[in-house]
Amino acid sequence: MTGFGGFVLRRAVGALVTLLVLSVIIYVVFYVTPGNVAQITCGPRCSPAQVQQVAEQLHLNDPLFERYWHFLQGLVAGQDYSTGTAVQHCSAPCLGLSYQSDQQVTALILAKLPVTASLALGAMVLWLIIGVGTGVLSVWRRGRPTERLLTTLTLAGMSTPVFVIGLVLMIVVCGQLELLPFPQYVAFTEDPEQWAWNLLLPWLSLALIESATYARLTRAAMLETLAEDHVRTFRAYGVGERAIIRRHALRGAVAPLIAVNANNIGVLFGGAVLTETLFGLPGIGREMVEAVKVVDLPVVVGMVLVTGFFVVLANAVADVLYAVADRRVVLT
Amino acid sequence: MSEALVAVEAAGTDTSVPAASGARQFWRRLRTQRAALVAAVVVALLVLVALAAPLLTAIEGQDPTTYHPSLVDSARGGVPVGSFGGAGADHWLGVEPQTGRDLFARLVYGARVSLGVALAATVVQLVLGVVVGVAAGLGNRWVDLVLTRVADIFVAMPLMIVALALLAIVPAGFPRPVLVALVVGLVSGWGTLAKMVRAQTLTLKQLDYVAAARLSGWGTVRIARRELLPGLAAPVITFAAILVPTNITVEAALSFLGVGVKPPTPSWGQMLTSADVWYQAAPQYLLLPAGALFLTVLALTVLGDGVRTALDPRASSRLRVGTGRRREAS
Amino acid sequence: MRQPSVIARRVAAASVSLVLAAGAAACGPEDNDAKGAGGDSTPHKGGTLTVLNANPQQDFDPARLYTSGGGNVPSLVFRTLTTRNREDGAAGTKVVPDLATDTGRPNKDATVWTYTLKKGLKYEDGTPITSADIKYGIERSFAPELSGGAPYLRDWLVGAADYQGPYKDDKGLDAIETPDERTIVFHLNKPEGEFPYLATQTQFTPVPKAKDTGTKYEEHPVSSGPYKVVRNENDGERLVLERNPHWSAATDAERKAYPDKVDVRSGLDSSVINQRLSASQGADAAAVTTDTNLGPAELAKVSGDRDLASRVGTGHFGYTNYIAFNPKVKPFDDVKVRQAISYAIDRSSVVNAAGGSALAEPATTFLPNQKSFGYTPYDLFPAGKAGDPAKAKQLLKEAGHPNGLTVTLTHSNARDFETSPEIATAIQDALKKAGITVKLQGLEENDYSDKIHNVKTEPGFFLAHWGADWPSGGPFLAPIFDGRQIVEDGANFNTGLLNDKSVNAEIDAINKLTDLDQAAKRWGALDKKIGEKALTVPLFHPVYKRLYGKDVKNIVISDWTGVLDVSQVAVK
Amino acid sequence: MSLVDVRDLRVDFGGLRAVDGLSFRLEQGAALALVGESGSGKSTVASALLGLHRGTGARVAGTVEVAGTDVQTASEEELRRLRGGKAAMVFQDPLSSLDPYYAIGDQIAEVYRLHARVSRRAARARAVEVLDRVGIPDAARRSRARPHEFSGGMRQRALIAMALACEPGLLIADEPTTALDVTVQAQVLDLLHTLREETGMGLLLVTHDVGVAAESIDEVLVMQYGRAVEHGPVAGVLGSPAEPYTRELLAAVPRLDAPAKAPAEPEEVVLEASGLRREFGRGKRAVTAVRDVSLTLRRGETLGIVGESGSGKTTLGRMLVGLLEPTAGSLRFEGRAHTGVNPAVQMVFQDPVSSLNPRRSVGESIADPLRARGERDEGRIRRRVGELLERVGLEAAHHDRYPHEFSGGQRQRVGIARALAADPRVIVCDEPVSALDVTTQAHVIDLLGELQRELGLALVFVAHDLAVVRQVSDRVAVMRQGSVIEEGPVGEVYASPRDPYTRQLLAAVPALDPEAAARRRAERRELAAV
Repeated sequence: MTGFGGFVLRRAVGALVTLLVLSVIIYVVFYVTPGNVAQITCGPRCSPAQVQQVAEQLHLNDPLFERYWHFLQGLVAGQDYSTGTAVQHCSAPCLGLSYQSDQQVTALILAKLPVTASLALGAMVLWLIIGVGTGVLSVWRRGRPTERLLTTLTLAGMSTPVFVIGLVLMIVVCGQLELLPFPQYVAFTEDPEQWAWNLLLPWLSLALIESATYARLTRAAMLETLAEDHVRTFRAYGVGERAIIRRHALRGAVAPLIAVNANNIGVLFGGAVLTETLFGLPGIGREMVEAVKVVDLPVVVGMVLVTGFFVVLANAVADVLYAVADRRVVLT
Repeated sequence: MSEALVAVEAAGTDTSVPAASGARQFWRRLRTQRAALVAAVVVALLVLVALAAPLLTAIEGQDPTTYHPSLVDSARGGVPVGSFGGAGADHWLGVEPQTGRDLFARLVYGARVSLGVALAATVVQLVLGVVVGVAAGLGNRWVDLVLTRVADIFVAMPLMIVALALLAIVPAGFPRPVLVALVVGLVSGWGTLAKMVRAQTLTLKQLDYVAAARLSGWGTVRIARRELLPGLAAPVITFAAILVPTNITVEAALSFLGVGVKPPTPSWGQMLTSADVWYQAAPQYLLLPAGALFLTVLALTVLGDGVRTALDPRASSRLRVGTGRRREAS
Repeated sequence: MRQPSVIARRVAAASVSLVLAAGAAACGPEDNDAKGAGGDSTPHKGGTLTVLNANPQQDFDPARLYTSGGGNVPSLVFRTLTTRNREDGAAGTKVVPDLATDTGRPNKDATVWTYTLKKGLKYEDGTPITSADIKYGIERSFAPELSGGAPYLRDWLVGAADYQGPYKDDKGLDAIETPDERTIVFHLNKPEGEFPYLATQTQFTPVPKAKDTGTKYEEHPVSSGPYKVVRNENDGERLVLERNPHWSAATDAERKAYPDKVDVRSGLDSSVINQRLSASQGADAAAVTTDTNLGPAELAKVSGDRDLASRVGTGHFGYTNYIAFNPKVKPFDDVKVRQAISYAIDRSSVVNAAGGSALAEPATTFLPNQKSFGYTPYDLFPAGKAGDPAKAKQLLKEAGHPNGLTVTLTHSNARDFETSPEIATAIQDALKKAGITVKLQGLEENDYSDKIHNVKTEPGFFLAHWGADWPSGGPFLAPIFDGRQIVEDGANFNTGLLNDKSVNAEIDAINKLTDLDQAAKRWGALDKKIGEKALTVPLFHPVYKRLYGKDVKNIVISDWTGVLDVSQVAVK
Repeated sequence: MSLVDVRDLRVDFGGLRAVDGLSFRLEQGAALALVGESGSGKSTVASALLGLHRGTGARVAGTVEVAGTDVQTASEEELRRLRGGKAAMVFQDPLSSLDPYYAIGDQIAEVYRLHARVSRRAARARAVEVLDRVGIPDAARRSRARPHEFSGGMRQRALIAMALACEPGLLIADEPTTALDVTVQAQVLDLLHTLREETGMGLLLVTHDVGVAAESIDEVLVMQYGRAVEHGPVAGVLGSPAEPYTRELLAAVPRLDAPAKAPAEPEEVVLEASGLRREFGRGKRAVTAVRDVSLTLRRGETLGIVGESGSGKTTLGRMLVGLLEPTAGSLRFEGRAHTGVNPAVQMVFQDPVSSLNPRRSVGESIADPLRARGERDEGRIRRRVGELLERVGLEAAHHDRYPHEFSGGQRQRVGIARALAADPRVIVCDEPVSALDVTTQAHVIDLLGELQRELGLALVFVAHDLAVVRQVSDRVAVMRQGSVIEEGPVGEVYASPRDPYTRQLLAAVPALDPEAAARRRAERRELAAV
């Protein structure tokens, strides 16, 4: 198998194995997690008999492997379930129903994904602008106080937890300066302008935290390129410092930036738990934490699979982009 | 900070042509970097403060757990009485809102936990990452495939979720800081490190001195230990310097989600979590741990950069596709 | 029912464990004349009320909701046979008719209750509400698919213990009769004078069988109240309610329904909710919250700001935080040890840890300090403000522990300032003075809840709390101290494992009373009698402080819910 | 006015003086070679001509005038005009000297537009033109390729094209052929020669290889320790050197016309390879590096293996010592089949830098085979390592030193001592001297010869340098694309090569005699025409 098709196939098989093993791990981990799932689902004042009924309803009394097998079946063939008054079909790939809300996990994920995607992609744009800009500036001003100031500022962003940055930003920008309304999620499809304004602060909070990474990476990669022979060539042909930095040094930073960025985005698609919590964004991360707290296994497994899928996908995309950015790299 | 950055940055440390080395050289090169030296002193001081926490609080005459109800204004939500959060001769940095516990004592004891957890987690990550990475790099095709896949799974695992679950499974009697360190170490960071170490191992394995060691008749384990590990030091140390501050912030995030180190044990992350709402009413409560965290991350990052420069002074290209012949060095 | 969301961190008692779905917590005007801020205090119809909440309305099915008095947002959509009196303060603890013409007519021994529906009651689609719909609504709450409500119906109705709901058993419950379209009769298996209180819960909401979609019903429950659901997104995270044209104020004396529209946004961080309410910008000027209180930090800030302070309400809800002992575990089998701990408690530092004197009142009684519960003040083991370590030491000596004692205090790792580490640490600190070394055992929330509610794993010394299902001593004392309610194989709340014949008999006797004032007095006396056994150490009753937007008028906070009543507020 | 006028040039790096009072001139259209070994300062001079030391911390004193520009006092703007416009530089490593991310044509156009105010299109057209000029086939299409898509020789041509773009009066070529195979080297040198004939530009060639110098220039300046040792017309300096250092340098250069080694007495076979084959990769992407090679090696003899890069000679060498498992075929050592490593078959590596672990003392490295054999007595180990160090011409006291404290030649000696520590009967030397200066090269070759005679070793000498192989070997095998295309006693193969490829290789070797060089050039043209 050679070429791009082979690459995609190999990655797909690898991803499948990774995700399957991941789901088994989650099943086992949550099997031994304390918390009487049926009692939690039923309510604390439920009688033992009621709890038993709920447990049966949710197949909690089945052996672990049987439950996992059931999960796999749903994934491949879909499953039917009862709402009490009617039978509904959850079509493949069916990740099951939430213990807590009886909703299809796939529907739940599809509802949360746009929020998380909005957050991740917007934040990415901002952190690339802030991070790469800072990095370039610090290379241009290397060895001078500006560079040190920039480095310190981005590190300050990196070392402050997002819940602190976000809250302080909100208090200052929305509460005191009244520059923006307090963020509340508006879907892009509903009102793109409001979508952007309301996500600005969450984006900024994430971007301030991540931009240090990109500033450092940009700076390191550019300095490395600047020390390379081909830069010497262009200097020896009279190319000025500005053009060297803009055309040659920055170009050398593109491939590593892609690699790191894709990875970050992959992780963010799994939900920026803290940011989503703080800003009340109904995204994947928050849903997942809520589900863990109430031992809502189908939701947790579904979300972890989606998260893992995005990490794997992002890494594969990163590899492709890396190869596009740097034609010397061969995809394996 | 992102793990991937760590990987890319550390991978930038080119080991294909080993730098002239020796501990003396390393120190000499480190000494020439003033910023790194200052950072090293700061890190040393932080560690010292953490170790000497009981002594320092004894000098102050306070401890991190005693409540002082009289020092807070109960009617106003427990805001500290007096200016600057009740700072003075008795309580150097003031007291904590609601409880009136001494902030200086909590800060220095918090350093113990935060630094301790972060360092211990880093050790776990380094051991796992290096062992798995080297084994994958040296093993046959199947060993490599399985170990790489395992590392992939851990990279794809959402840290917070698994941490939440794992922290709930382990019995309450287990010492919490140790548990947090283990979970953070086990679930995050090492997968990326392992992949990087594997790549480095594959590169190092091609080096002539490793081939020479094989020709001497040594076995794989000995070669890994004597010839590969020293060569991995530079990228691994660089990785570690970035992992430590990452782990500190992860500890803070876990505290925020309510699964971090438990009160009354103070940690910076836990202080930050309780303090962020106090930003307006008692700013010093937030600023102290935030400042401490910032100082630590800054110092560790600068030190990490310094160590990396000292280990690998040639900022050579990681992407160089050399011809294999030496260049005239006149 | 579901657990409180992780979002509701940092703030005392964002949701009380027994009234989660409705969201209990409190707010009431500082001065007693219920007035909104601003010049014209007369409420007018119109406008949009915004509700900013931490917990999404994940359960919006009347069968699944566990509320005290019908809940807040749910009570805008669901009417019940009876409901709470929508008045401020103590007057709000009364039960009043809603769909029914009165609060119920009991037979002589209070085992049969008969209700008659008002005339002209309609659903949002204009179809009439019948007594059969109420019966069906109650029956479906027995379906395992729709579990979550309070246990009383199952315990009280004749032959209901094993009933599995209408989806599996279409014969229905014989204990409920509907002789005609407006009459409904309940047959109880024992006298229950407090049945009118139970009839305020959402399970008594009419559900038209034809419109029942089982577990999907909560996506669009059919309204019987002044508002209907026009939008329900993300599992109750965003709800938009608009006027129900078929609701008639003439049949509903309780709900004022001033705003034209109610926009409920939830899933918000509690500190953000308070920041928004204090900034009161744009739509937030007409905003309230029904599940978030001011935390200590916010209180510290608000108390320095005259404008903000005028927009803070104070509310009470029947709720007690306490230390529970398991007398089966040594050394707590010795009443002297339990008394010694009672004496040693430093309630002022516990109160501080819970948020200070404005957010918590020291408790020496198990019953909440409200008249409707039959509150009878007593302090059997006076610890003063800061504890009485001398008396405690003396008792320990008598108990055979002259050199002090080492015990383990179990608490949860929640961040709720109730059973959380902060409170445990305050107790640890206080008991040290009495020579008692306390080791803390913090458990994750699920683990904690599993352990303390299981008679086999229950620890000897732990933090607990209890809230009222309705403002009476019955549901407050019986689950905790009635020996017949000890559950061996499931969730047990009688943590002191008390099975005292005289206590059990007194509970039965009071339950027979249909004169609720009379009953309250006897509950109060029973509370003191149980208190002598020193099975609990009452710590504090929470107080709820809540901000509301600057355009919000007609603030009503009853002592039943302690919550700013959204059915009463106006924004014009 | 001279094209280049350097007077009393001194360059200091920190405390180190790289160039010490050097003066020379280069007239318009003339060609001068700066010849010297590592550390002679020749590349520093080249950089100084373009003012590349500015802002690097190096201190430059003296006068440097290039094409009428005083490099020392020129403004930034004047310097930019000089660089590339009036004087252009061709660097050593053609791959790393081009930006890997841009198309070659774009890179040339970028440089061209700096010096000529023309449109992007015009600059691109000019790039194609110069690429065509340096002999890149299908230049318009290839100009869109990135550097890694070019072969080494093409890349060097592209760099030369870049230099030509602005029609400079002076071309500075810093080791332009060091990284290239011998046949490619010849082509590049021929190209430079032709270009000079046609454009009349001046050439300053910086090289360590006297042969390369002889091929291409009019004048030679021999440098050592930053000073000029000897300066004069090429025929004079190379033909009748006046200075001892020059003579030493010339004497060390292996020559094709030197007397070949007397063939060794045939003794018993120690190593026998039959049908060795090695593939890399699997499936469709498999590449065969070595195909069906059979060899025999006798006690006391040296087998030379010669070939260009990619010929499979290194892979073959690694299979012989057991570092690589053959895909097919077998090895017999002293009559017994064997696989895997065998202490009796050792290797000396090409790169003396990478073949020693920089973090371990040389004594430790040398002791490895002793310890691996189970020797535990520290005293005995130390004694034996001391003996070995002395045997290879170092001191026993060097035991605790680290590799970086040694020069290249010394490090290669350490590598030999380590191989000897295993008491080998066969040593495979993989390009053991190609990274060394010529004088050092000669010493190491001498050492290997001595050891062979003394210990009766069988040597396999893998190298790309035909002259060196001829000097050391008894028999020689010529490899191309994984196969041995010709094998036989050295005398026969070199004197009357049967394979045309062998002939081509031999013709490409630079000659020291300028006249011979001219003759060879003509020969190469003929061979190419065939």
